[in-house]
Amino acid sequence: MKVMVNTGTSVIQAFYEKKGSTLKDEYRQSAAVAFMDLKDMQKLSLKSRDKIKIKSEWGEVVLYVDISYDAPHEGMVFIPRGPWANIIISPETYCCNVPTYKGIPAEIFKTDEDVLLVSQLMNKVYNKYNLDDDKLTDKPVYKKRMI
Amino acid sequence: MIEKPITDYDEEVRNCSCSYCGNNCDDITYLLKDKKIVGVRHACRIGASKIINDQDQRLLNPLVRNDEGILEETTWDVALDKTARLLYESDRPVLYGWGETSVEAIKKGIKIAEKTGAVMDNQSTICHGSSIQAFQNVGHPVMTLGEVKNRADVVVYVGTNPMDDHPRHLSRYTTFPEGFFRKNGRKDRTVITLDPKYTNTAKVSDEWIQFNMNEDYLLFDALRMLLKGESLDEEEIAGVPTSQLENLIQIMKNAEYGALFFGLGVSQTLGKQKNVDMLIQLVEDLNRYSKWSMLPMRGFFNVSGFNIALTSETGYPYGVDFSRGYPRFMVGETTTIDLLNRREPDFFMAISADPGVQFPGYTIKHLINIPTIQIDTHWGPYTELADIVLPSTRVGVETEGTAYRMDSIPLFMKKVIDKPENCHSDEWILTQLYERIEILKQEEDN
Amino acid sequence: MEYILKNGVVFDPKNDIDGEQMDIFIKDNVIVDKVSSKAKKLDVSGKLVMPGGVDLHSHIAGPKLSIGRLYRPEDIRKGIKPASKNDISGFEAGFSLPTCPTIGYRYTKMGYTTVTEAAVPPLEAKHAHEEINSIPNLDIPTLTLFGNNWFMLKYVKEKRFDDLKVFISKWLKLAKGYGIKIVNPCGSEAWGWGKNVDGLDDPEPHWGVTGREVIQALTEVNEKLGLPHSVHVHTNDLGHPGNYATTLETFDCVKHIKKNENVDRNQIMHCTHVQFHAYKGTSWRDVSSGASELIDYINKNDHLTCDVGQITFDETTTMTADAPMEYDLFRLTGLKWANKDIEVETASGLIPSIYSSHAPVSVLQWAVGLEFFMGVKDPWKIVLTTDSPNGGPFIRYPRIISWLMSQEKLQDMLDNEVHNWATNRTDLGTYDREYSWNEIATITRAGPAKILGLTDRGHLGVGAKADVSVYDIDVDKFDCTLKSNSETLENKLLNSKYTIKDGEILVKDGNIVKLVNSNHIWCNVLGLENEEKVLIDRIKPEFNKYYTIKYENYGVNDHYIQPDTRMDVNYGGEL
Amino acid sequence: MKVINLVMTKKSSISLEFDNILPELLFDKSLRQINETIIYRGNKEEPLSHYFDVSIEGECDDAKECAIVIDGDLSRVKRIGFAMTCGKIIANSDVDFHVGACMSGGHIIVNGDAESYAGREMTGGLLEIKGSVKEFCGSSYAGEWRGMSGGQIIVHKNAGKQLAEYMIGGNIHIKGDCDILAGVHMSGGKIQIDGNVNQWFGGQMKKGTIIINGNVEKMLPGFVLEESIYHPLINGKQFIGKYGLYSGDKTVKGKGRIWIKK
Repeated sequence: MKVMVNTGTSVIQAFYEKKGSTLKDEYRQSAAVAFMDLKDMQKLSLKSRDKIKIKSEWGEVVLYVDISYDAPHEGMVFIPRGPWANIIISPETYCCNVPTYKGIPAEIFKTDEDVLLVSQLMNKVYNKYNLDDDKLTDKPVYKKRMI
Repeated sequence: MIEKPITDYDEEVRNCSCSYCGNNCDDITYLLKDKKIVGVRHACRIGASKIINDQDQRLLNPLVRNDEGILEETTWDVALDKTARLLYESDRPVLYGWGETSVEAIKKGIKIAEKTGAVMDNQSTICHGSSIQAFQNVGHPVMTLGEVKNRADVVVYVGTNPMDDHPRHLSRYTTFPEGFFRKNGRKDRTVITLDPKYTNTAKVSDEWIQFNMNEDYLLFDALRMLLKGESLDEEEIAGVPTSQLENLIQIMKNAEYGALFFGLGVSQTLGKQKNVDMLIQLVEDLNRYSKWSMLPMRGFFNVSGFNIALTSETGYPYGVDFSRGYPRFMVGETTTIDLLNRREPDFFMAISADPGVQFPGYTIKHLINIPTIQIDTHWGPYTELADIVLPSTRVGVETEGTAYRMDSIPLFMKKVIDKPENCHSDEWILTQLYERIEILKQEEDN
Repeated sequence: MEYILKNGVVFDPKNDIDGEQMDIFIKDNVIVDKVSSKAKKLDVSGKLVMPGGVDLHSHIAGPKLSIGRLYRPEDIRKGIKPASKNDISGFEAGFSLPTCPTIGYRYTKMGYTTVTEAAVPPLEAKHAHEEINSIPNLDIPTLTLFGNNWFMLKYVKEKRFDDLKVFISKWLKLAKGYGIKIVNPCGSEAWGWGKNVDGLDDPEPHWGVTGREVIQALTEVNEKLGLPHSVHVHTNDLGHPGNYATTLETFDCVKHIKKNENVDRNQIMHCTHVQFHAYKGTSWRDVSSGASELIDYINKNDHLTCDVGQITFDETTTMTADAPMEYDLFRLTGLKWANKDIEVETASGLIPSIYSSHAPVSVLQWAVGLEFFMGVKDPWKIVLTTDSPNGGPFIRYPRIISWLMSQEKLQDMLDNEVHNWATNRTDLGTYDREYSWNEIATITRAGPAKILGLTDRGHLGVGAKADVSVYDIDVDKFDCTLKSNSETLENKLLNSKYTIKDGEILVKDGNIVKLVNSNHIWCNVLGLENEEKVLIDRIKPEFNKYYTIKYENYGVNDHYIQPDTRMDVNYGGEL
Repeated sequence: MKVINLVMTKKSSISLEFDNILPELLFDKSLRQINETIIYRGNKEEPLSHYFDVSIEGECDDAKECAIVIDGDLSRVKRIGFAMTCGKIIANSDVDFHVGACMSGGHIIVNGDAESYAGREMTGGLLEIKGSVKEFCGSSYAGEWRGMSGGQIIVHKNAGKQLAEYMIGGNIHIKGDCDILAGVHMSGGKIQIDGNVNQWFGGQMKKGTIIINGNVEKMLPGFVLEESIYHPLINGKQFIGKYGLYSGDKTVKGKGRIWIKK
């Protein structure tokens, strides 16, 4: 299904972001979510907390779905800002320094794939250090200093 | 998430400033037990979560990536020396963030940027930068929030949802409280929300005006037409019936004191700075009939402070490029996202900001190829991309410092509890870096 | 450290030294009558030596400046200059809205050592003091805005003058302010509703209080407290044709008030930028100068002083707490308008302003300013300012001096450069006065220091603060009256040979050689502490209801004012 | 006639800044001096020769007779012809920000596309771009309300957003399409667009002329159709076909004129 994506702050996502628990499942549950108009969900036979893959010109990511509190807004999907939303938003600033966080055309598919935790997502999408996915969890991975 | 009142505490610290959003509520009480914060009074949910904080992901020691790509604990000397050298040797460094640190730290950062020919930029670049451009083009009619509390009989929110993003904005400043000239608080005011979505703010407003996304410019233009007594041929503008707009402009025109707040819904949609531009001119025009002022809903507790400090020191509000030693500011050219999109920077340091949370994926991809430094309190998405991590302290909780509220009122934030032993304030870290860079420069000069 | 300034030609009006060739001795931070043999000699033979410059009205720190810089990047761009090679002073940026460091550099290079920030709202005083910490090399008193403060309005309305006195005493401590500033009394409060007041006796719509009542009450309080500076008044109706009558009434409305016996100054009221308040007529079409009447009043009365607010022909920025006037200007010019209303205290407005020598109104304003310079006979009553940046940026002071010292230059401007309104609608053409160096030293040093009540500066007597400026001008040889010399004169005054502050050389041969932290000068009234405490306990609930920050977070913390000079004032009680 | 040929030998991902590469600064310089001319790269200054091979043909006594021809991938070369006063620059590639910005005379030809800010605050001369331009072509810099005031910009393909913002004089001719907000805040000068124009053009226009030969979506409400004219004579030039003349923008009591071909 073709949709228009808006991103922005949501109170729950901000709660966990500010709390500083971004690696944990609670943050994933709050930020890796596409909030949809109920009518749109019905079109794809989606229930709350089902998973979708959302694809835009800039990338694709797997998210949970949930019913939007701010409906009605058929054809529009809201994703709280965060590492998941970032993947599909447009970097284009049109020489105005602000990337395009709102109004990004995208397509939605129902999926069974997993919604990744932050550490896994960052490793998979950006793969800066080529780490082993299995070792990445909801806890910081680092080496203690030998004393 | 309803929590029981905290009773088990042994100390109260009153009148603390919150370190979450641009509201900077300064009436917060911290409840301490054994010198640790166990509870918070008066703060909103998000503010409380930031103050009480989860310590599981707290950065406690400096970290440097080892050859296997794993972050490894190290000494401050090693981490600082490495950072200083990387920064000193880079050709196009970017220092980004600053929204959640003190003005004192920001001023140190400006010194470093000047010394190293870096680009100094903050979250304005992804939030209200476009609003600032509009202010620069057509004007800046603003007020402090107390003006709204005491005088406003009409409050308009456009493209912003403070009930979620700035939770106490309505209750503490604009809508619900008693004001000097508005003794009955909420009853004395008309609140109108313009938003494509039926937000929580729309839900507590007297009127919600739903308009089409990406047609902000047209909507405000039509409002200005109506204000000037021109008629509109169309029955509907930007998805809003013309009669509803006529009604709105009557309310605005007849206000005794009107306040307009706008958010990223205006400054990030199609037309960006020109949407705000139009909104400013609407407010300017309204002052012919009544008294109106406006304010952007600034996000972090000190984004505004960064803009002020940077203008004091360099003349420009954000995106300042020191590559030639003196400041240059060119929207779209010397601003972070554009530089990263163009793959120009060869050094990137984020200070109290998480680009992993904030930047588009395409933009982040350049951070894979260059040295990345993090100065922050918590492990976050950006830590997964950071080569060096310098653990810092929380302003307003563990460190004192100045911040500016969204309406530019300065507040001095207290230090209430001790920092983790091996963490240091942003100001300390940046001072150390500055000194090390000075030494490198002297070595080169000799 | 000890210095001897050898053989300079010294102008020190306070000590009646009028161009005498002599040595000046400096030990540490003061002027002394002799120094040891170790003293360093600076040969300034024949050069112009004056006390360090004192500016009593300029806008250099605080929210107005921040807004100005934020919304005028085109002005910042105009003043960009890369850092000096010596690595001491950094880059410069901004023309009418220089950055904080730039303000320090430019004033110091002009030989100024004390500059007053003329309008600070207490709510944002931290901001002003924080900015002062980024301005190097100056001593900076800040004037605190009271003319539209609600507590003040309430006390005036209810005639509770004792409470007002205690309130002012306390609020100066909270804002770390030096004196009382009144801007368009009641008008800026009326602006809270988009209105203004018309003249001295038009009551503010809600409070029912008039400008006259406010000015009188605050002047009484100022004299009771015995503050070193008098009230500093920006009168109602700024920039409106016909306003000279309001100004005249304002001059006269405090005449009966008795000056405190312990103060050094002569005046009980300082009226600032009088040029903007001296117009006759009913509109900008029939406007003409009203300076003569005001000059006449100033010449005949001793209870007031004024500064000029001279127009220079530049594209500058106007900024004032007189916000309704700025909206009027916006309606007039259509240029981008900034406004900031500050809860409970004041408002402020800004707008870019283009003063052109071809535009009749600009030229009239320019000429009115010069009329004051020419017409006020006693140079101790008038001070050189541009109300920087309102009439023009402060770097134009030397240019103004070049006009004042050369009738040839001025006549040439009148004949060839400026619009004929200068001659047709003002009396400027009737004067032939030329300022001497002694008079220049008075209107830029001795006078403003005395008016501010800063007795330790503005002169070079023994015990004075060692603030000295030396210019590369051979007083006996250089003819300032020649038109052909005016450009050279301006350049030499812009770039001092030496600027010495507190006995330290900050500028040498036009280059900044040392940077020091600026000093915050503020006034601390002693003797009302108990009354202040009682007052605060009483008003705190009201405060916390109508402000949006807590009283506890309101005042300027001590660490914002390092280093500072606290001027203790002993409250003498009711006489 | 003197021709200075610059051929790029090494590309830099960090933009090079070409402020000093102007006919008036180089026409009387020797080959060695030109090789040593400073260009800026990030926070470093480097001689031109690090990135370009320089050769000179011919002689001249006057900068007007001097042309600079630049070859190679110039998509990361900023400020070509910035503040140029005379002579000629030919860039045989796409170019980066600020080409011809603040120029007051001379002639620049770009054989490719230009990044944003092309011809910003231009006061004279001719800037010809054979490809497309991005945002803010011919407009003003931040905060300035006096944008392009003279000279001519010709773009053979398309223009991005906010073309000619705050334009007060001069001529712009876009042969292709144009994105949103063309001529916004315009108060003088003339824009001709041969292709299609996206919405909100002429917003808050006070004066000046916009001629549109392609299609437009719809106009802002502040414009009124004054009349329709066949083959109108606009600013001394005859246009063929039926044109509607609109005036506005009424939101600012503007007297701008927009001609749209029917």
